[in-house]
Amino acid sequence: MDTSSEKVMDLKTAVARFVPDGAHISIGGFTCNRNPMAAVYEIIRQRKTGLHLYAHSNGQGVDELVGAGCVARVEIAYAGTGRFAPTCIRFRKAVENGTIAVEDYSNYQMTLRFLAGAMGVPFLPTRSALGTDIIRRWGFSEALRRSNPRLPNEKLVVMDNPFGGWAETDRVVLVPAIRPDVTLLHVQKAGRDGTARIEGLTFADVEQAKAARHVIVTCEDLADAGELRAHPHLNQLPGILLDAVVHVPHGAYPTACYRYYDYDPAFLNDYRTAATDDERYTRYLRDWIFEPSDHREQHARIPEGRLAAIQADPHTGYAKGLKR
Amino acid sequence: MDTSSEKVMDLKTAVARFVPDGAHISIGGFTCNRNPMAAVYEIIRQRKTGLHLYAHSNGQGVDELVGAGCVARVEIAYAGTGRFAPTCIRFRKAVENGTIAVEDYSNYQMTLRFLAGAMGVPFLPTRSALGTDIIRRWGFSEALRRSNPRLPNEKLVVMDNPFGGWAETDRVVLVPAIRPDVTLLHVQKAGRDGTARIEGLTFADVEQAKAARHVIVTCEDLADAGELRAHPHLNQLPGILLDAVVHVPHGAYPTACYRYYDYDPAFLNDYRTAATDDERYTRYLRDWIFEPSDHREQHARIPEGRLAAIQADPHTGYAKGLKR
Amino acid sequence: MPGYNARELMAIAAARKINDGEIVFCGTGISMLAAMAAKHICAPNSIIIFETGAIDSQLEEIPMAVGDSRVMLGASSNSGLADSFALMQNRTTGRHVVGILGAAQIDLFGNLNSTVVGDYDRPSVRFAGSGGAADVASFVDRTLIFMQHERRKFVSNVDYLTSPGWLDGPDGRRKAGLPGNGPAAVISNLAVMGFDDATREMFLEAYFPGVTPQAVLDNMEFTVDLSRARELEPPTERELRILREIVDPQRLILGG
Amino acid sequence: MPGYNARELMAIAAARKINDGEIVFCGTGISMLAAMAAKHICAPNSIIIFETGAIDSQLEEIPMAVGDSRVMLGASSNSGLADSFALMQNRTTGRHVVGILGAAQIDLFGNLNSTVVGDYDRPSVRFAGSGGAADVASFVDRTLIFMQHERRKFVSNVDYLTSPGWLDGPDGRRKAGLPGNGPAAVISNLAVMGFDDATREMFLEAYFPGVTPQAVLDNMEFTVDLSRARELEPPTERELRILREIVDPQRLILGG
Repeated sequence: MDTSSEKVMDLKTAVARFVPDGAHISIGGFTCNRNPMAAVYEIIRQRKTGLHLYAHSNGQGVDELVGAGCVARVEIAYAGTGRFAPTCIRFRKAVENGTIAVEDYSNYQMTLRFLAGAMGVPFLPTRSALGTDIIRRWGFSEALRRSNPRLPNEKLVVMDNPFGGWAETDRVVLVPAIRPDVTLLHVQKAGRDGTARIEGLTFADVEQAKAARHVIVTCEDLADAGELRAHPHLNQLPGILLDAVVHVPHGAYPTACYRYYDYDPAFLNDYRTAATDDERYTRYLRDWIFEPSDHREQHARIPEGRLAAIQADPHTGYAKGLKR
Repeated sequence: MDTSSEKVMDLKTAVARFVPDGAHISIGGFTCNRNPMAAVYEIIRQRKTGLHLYAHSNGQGVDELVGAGCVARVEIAYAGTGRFAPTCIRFRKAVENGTIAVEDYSNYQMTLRFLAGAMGVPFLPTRSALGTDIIRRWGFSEALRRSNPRLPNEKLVVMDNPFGGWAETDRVVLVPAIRPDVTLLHVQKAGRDGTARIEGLTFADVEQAKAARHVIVTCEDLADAGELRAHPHLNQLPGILLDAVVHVPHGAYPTACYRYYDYDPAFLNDYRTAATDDERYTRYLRDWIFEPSDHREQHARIPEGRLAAIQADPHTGYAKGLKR
Repeated sequence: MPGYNARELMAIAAARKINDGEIVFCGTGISMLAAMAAKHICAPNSIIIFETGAIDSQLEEIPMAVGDSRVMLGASSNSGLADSFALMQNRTTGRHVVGILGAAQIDLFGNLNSTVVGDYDRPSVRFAGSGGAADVASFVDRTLIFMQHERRKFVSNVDYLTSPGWLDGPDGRRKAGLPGNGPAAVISNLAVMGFDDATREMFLEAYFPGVTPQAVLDNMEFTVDLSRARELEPPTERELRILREIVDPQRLILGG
Repeated sequence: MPGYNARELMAIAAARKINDGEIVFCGTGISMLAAMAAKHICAPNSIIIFETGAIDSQLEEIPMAVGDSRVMLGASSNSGLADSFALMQNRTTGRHVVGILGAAQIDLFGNLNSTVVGDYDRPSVRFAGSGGAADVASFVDRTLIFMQHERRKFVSNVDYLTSPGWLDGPDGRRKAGLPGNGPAAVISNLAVMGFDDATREMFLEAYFPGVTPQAVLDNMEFTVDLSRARELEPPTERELRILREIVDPQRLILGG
């Protein structure tokens, strides 16, 4: 958080300042929608390593961070990008090769963990996954948990209802709070003061931002704060929560941004092809991420007509009839 | 809840159907803002008794329900209407005369209790009020709690953090979920299908509605569902949650409705005067609530010019320069 | 070979099992086809919800993922994951939800694995993981499961129990502290399987036209009761037209 | 008698104690005057929040209650109670919040009663109750308390402990499991009181012009250390102009 009224900076500065090696981070969006991809690519470009990543179903951004070798550990519910990658390919390789440590939760459990962090409580209760291996099996060893103060000692705690059978409930599972060092989001509109507005589904972006010590937001439109403050109930994040506002049009590409553009099926299909082969993936990283010095240079490499094809229709918020 | 697509009915029917004597109810709004007053007056007109009322700081509506003798028990954080009644007068009389039973919580605790009901969990944790009489003193006796299956056995439960010192927390207090039989709200816009949109602060309306078995919503505008569904992220309540939609312009009067009208200071000052004297209050109930057969007849009794004076200014959402 | 493929039949078989007025929790792929088809076939007042927070979506195009912007269209409300799962965990609303799920492995009691094949600590195959599946399977009163009917998928013991079915039998969920019920049915590319009210064990309810009960058994590691098995009614012209012309005209899920 | 009344001096004394960059939690009445005045006097980058969910409100007219639509004007975001209290309980943001509270009774350690006078089960006087006061007093790192300076209000033992101050002394909050700190100061119509860093007991920090330290003691049930007491600097012309012309020109709170 930051109570000052001027948060605008460039992406290089924001990532360099708030995403050190080994940072505990979370990214917004869901599968192929509103991932903060420009920020993800900048993290990769700055060759960050040893990141601890918290995800529910954050999809494409997760696979690219893992694929580029930035991630040491991930706590996650779902690593997929819908039909484009039922299981994220670089994530799958990394787990099968044992190059990253994984802890499995469910989507609601991860959402509640961010919410607990946002609320400032150590845990929240749910009835999700009682009787399953999500509770029985730990991906992080007890030794790792006890040696690392950034991890709770228990993955989950099952507890009898202290209010007897109140609310027809005998037992709950408590999920531990998450406090990321930084959460990175891409939103439709933000003001210089940090006031941020998301249109359409918010996924768990709001909980992820409020749980974090620092928040970096990239936005399609750098809006006038006065315009955003004329309808404060449409703003999900008050300015004080943000540390950095970065104006990055198409900052979610190749994932979608509701009412602005759709996901790019051609890119995501090409990505799948590249991801299945290590050599091709190395070329992909070089050509698409490392060679371009920034978002602008990177997007200059998008083939002619691609962005026009995914332009959102104003009524539906997506590209109607897009070839998928 | 109700999955049908036609929820519109009149207020008499809605209250008769969903608010039986002895019902556990909650009302929306906060102090002098967006209380569902038309619904409150209809409950009084139908002479409901023995109600169990859940409130955070629901203000004017609480005092009128208590004053009319509809309420047997109240679980509440704050009974006041701002400067118009730092302590609600009929509430104060009822407590001092022992005619209602009261259980005290804090505003956040009551909010979390509604949220727990909405989430379908038996409790939620917080650090609020540790070490205070809110935790030590019970308004409802253990005998009452054990004899009434609609009440949890414990007012609150203090527990050590099962995740050790995780999130710098040694101890939390668990607040029990609330499941009202019915929650009554007044909102700016609702559709026939039950889709409801609140403008401005939502207070705890959304949690209160989602916690309840039934929901009655009165609205300023009966909007076209298609218009509301064109921007679904602006709708706080999906249609399936509502059982009744009632079109009641000025349904929050004498409390405020953001962007529609302000609270009526003249009414609230007269109310204070009436409330301080039992005879005057009896006349107030007769003239303002019992004699008029419905909301329309009641509002025909509002002195000339009053509604014009509190008309909201479109920019600020309240009546600028209102004589208060 | 009749004039329809297995996917079409699976989608229609599942759609027929959706009751009018139900709240249908949708995953990706074929489950969306079933939910969309049901609205036209047998459940005009059913409502489609997604874990991403879209409630009562009016789908015009097939979403490629539950995070696809297409799920937002014409919804009664769009919020986020927290609200969507709360609606399912909440017993007032959750009781009316039917969840449609899929998995890599399923056992006799309908427990699902969508996490790993092999040892969890060093898996031979890693899948996407639970996503919202474990949540839905824990909370709601009815689930329908889509499966590819292969021996390595209908297993005696799942390698990892991601989403709870009936766990170890009739009393399993209560003992574990779970609300709601386990699966109501499994729809595969060969058959429809139910779960016995008393034992909660899977049984063969109906085999697809042209498939024998024995062929169903041959593709499972465990055996199921065949005594109640009948042949599934083939899709009607109307059902097929709805599926092909209204639900997935681009054949994005139905395939070529 | 100088050209200002006690309320004006109280509002200004409190405003002077708000640090630049702080998040100011506001109740009704005089606490709003202090928060609004501070923005013009000493804390231009302070931010006003309300428990009702308004964050960084740009107040143009004095709200009569924290639920007044006036608190919504020009805010960075307007949501609800859940978000507002979470912001205070969350240690990253809560650490920057200064809460301004009032009460019917206060004790030596700054514990507050806003619930009842007499026995809780059959009170002689019933007040509104905690509202958000117990929450704020539990969560935030600094609180400022407004009190009317009367013997029956500065009591040896509060009849009901609604909002935690320093509880029973230096270690009280930690033992109870509370984050944050107890009150930083009490501002009455006679004086400003601080709390000793070691003992957490109230002491007289400054008495209002024209008031003697003994007069302060005469209006309390308990005694406080006077050794650090000085006379409060009277309000400046500028402070008074801000309060009267910008903050409360209608004198809704300042009175006639």
